[in-house]
Amino acid sequence: MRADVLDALARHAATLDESGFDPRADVSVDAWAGLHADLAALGLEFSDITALDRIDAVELVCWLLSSPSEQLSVRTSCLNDRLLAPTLSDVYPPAEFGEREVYDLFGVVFEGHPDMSRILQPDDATTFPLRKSFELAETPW
Amino acid sequence: MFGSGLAKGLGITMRRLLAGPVTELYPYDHKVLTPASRTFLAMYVNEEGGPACKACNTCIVGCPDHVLRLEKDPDDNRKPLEFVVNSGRCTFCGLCVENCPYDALHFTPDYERATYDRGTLIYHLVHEGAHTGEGDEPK
Amino acid sequence: MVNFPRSEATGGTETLLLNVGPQHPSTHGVLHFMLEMAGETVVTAKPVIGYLHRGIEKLAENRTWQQVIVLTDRQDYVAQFSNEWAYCRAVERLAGIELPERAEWLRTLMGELNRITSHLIWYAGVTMDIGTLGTPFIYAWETRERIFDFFEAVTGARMMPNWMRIGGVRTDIDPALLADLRTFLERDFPKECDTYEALLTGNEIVVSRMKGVGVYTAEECVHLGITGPFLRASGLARDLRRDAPYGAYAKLDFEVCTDPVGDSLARCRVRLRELRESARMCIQLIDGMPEGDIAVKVPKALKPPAGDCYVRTESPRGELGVFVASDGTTRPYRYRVRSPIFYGLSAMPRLLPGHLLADMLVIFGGIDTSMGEIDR
Amino acid sequence: MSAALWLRTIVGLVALLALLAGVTLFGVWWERKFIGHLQRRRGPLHHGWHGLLQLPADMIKMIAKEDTVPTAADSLLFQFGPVAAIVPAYAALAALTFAPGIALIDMQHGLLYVFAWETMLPLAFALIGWSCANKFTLIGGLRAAAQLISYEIPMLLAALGVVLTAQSMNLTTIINAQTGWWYVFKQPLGFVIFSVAMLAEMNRSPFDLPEAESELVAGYMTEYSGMKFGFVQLAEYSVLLVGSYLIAALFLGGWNMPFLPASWLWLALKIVLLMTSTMWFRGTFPRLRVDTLTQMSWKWLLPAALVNIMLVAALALWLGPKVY
Amino acid sequence: MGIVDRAEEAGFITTTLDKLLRWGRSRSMWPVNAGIACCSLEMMTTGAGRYDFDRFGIMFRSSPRQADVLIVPGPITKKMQPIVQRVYNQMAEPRWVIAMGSCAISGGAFADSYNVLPGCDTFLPVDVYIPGCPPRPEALIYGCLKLKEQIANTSFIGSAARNKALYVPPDLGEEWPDELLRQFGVLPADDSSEGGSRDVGEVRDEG
Repeated sequence: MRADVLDALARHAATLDESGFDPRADVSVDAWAGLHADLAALGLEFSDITALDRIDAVELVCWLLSSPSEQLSVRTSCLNDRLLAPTLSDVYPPAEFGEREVYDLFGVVFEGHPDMSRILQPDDATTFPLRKSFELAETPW
Repeated sequence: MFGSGLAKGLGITMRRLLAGPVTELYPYDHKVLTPASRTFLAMYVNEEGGPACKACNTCIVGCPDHVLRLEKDPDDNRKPLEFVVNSGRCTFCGLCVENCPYDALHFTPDYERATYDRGTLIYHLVHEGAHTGEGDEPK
Repeated sequence: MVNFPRSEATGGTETLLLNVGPQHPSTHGVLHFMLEMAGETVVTAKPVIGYLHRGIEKLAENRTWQQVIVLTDRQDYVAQFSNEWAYCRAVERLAGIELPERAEWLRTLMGELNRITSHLIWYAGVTMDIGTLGTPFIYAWETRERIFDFFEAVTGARMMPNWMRIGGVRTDIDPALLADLRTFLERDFPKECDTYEALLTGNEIVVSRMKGVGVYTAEECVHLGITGPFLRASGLARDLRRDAPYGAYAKLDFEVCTDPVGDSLARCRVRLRELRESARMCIQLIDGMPEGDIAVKVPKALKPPAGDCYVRTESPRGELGVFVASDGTTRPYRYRVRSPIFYGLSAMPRLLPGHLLADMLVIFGGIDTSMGEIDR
Repeated sequence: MSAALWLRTIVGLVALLALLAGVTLFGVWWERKFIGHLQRRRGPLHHGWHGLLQLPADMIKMIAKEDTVPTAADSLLFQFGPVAAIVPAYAALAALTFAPGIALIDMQHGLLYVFAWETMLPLAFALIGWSCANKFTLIGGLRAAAQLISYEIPMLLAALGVVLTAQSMNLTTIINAQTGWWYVFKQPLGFVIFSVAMLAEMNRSPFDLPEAESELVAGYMTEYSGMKFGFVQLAEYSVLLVGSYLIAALFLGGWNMPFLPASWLWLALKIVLLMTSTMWFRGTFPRLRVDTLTQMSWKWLLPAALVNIMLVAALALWLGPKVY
Repeated sequence: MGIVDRAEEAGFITTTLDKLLRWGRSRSMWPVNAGIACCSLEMMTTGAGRYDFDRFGIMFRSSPRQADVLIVPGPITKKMQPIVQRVYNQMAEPRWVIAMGSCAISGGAFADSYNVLPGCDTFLPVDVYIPGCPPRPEALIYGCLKLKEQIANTSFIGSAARNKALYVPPDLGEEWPDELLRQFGVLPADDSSEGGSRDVGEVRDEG
């Protein structure tokens, strides 16, 4: 891990865990946008943003590339009663679509996003299907 | 020079024209599929002429799309009473054939199964305990 | 609904809202573009996707790890093997499964052949977009059919192979088939490539349409999240096959095709060169194919340890990432695909404005869409 | 008018209609077959001998197809559109001489008459494009109008070179003036300009922008179903026929053939060959971009046509009209 | 030829015309060039050199107005359903529908999904079902020949009246709770069904 990246993580009180497959940094929702702005300034590239349903919260996972072969994940948790996170779309333009997808499938609203609307499901959809509470019905033959 | 690429293109298409078509005349030349082809599900017959299935449920569990239905014979736990496959929903992934511990299932190299009625795509491979031959290639 | 901002570019005259798609001959599937046009010039472009959203990520959570492969085939129906491979690699990494060498080589061979078929579909699509009556399209299809015959003989299906398994591959490849394929790739395929080049990059009309159209620098592309041949055509040699080798790529001799220009013509040249490069790799793979097992024994009810991992591979369209999370059960907790063209498409509103309608289709053809992968 | 003239006119009109229908049916069949073989396919094959019954079947189907009129369309103009397209195409046929003395009317200014009708077509296409109330047809119709208008000028100027040399606008005179050297050898530049511009007039690839499938679905005829679509196609093929005829008559010697007696067969052969080559282009080339297309006309063809006409005039002055 | 379509009973002329129509229509089926998903690639393959749809006079048209057959080559999602319905509505009578592949027949691999309709016959009157995932090009040709057979053998006398009747989706059985049907858009939210009704005017904002 690069020293300047470690600095940036420490500045935003992120906990770094390198025991898994790839290094992961956990950060609070409040520091989410600031940390990413710093990391982007250090030249890290955006790879993907997605989410995991942790039943009582939604974990946002953002994969960044420090070099073409090295990746790290930055994560934060949004509790179910406050599914709100600051947007990364001004730092990483591709995150615009990724965040819309997270909103569409998990229901996390990104503040400051230019167009927070459904992307994959129809505009009039009401469900957030990738939440574990949403169960699929088996269609009969 | 401008135009040489265009002339070359015209030459290519004309050469292909002269090389003759590659079309297979399907309904007149019936295509024989390779033995590996995964097409429609059928069941083998055992020595007694009944279905080779032993009603073990492995294929039902392994099927990703829930297209198989099995009903066991109430008298004999190792005999199927009904074995139904919904070919209109099947994805022909081959997991059932692969998983079958008794090699009771196989694919028939047949593809001419278009119908006017969706219901006829549901093949009863075993009906009332007897092998029906539905799903087998028509002779 | 969508409100287009009033544009200054039109000089105050009224603009025209043109809906291209979702059922349009050149959107390569069910993509919908809302274009605000000033005459024939695009003022704003807004892609609308989701017409093919089948909920694969949710369906995968209700299937066993093995059964998901049936879905990955259908996820990107143009590059089935690449998607199977990416998923299998992710699960193998999570479960700590080491593959026998032959399995890796077989996978790499199929992956590269798949790159050829995928690029051929791109070629067919792009030549249709610039208005040929389908002649190059059909020539490309001829070669594709030849490779599909091989796929069918090996995997049993033309399009949906369901061939890779967690821990290896399902069937071995007959040496006779490999020899046939090698002859084809060595003798006929380069000639076909000559034809493709002559009909596309060698044609003056095409050059007049594509040269200097949509020039983007590598920095712009990286910033907008574009990967794959589109990025390489801007001069940045970035290719996961070389940067983070997987499969048998570390043992192969190949060149990362780049082009310094960065316009639409360069993107065509890069993809056409990749066709030849892939064929060359396939020949190396056939020649150097090691003997051995094609799969390791993996329990039917596979239960990877709890945790998650993210694996990126170089699919024909760019970096295909697969993120899998397990909770220690027989079913994935989360299966997520980072689709290269999903992010490629997100760059389109920034790339397209200012171009003509005809140019827009050419630029957009440069990212080589496959809606199945975008919408999942 | 005398009864004989009436009879002659009516028979001639019917014969021209039959010719038009025949050329269209044969042309479409031949095109599908030829392009099919270019693509290493077979084209229509199973209905009739090598698919010869394919076109009658298509026609029966189209006649019997429901005739839809979009509610938003301008109903009157929408209905009138195919007529507006077919009338100029049909009327232009009247002045064509197919063999010495065989024409409906051998007009003194036949060439002018034909060109006059041909210039009506862009109007019809623009009309069709506008009346459908569909954006794709609108763009297609306007493209057609822009394209045809910009290519008409170089085309007429190139034809003027021939008129200057032959000293007549009568088609028979022009063709008869080519018993020796064809004009293609005397005015090669004029031939190239005329052919390119004519290809654009015929909406043929690489100039088929008005019906650009990849951009505009089916261009100005997107909204037409059934026989209206058939009529628009009929108009297109009649333009193809007239265009091929004009190239053959003005530059390729019409019914003349070196060392062989003059016959309408040569003309027919030349027309078929020209039509086939447009199909060959169509099967090979992509289409131009709309701005390149108009630029090509105004920046290259028009100056070249002017140069051509001055060259021809100078040569005619120098060598004398009878020799050149 | 409205005489045949609107005729109430068969006379000599109508029967002869009907024969002619059946001959012409069955030999000139132009499908819409409507690619949805995986099956559309096999559809294109069938149009390409090796299988060549054009042999049977089957020629893809981009504009639904000029097409006779709608081949549905893929899963119909909830977002796609109105589009496919509109493409169908824009087609001129007589028109036919082929459901190509498992997804179009019943939802196939995605039948359980929250966003995929259980088959396109829930809102379109499907004439021929071609099983396969995706069906081989030969299977598609076979399906088209089945449709050709059907057209050639079905009288058109009085078909205008038949076509006017609203399409009623098949009875999917009691296993289907109304909730699920409503979720898939098979049943409308309210009671006014618009199943197969056609509205040519809708095309205005298409372009």
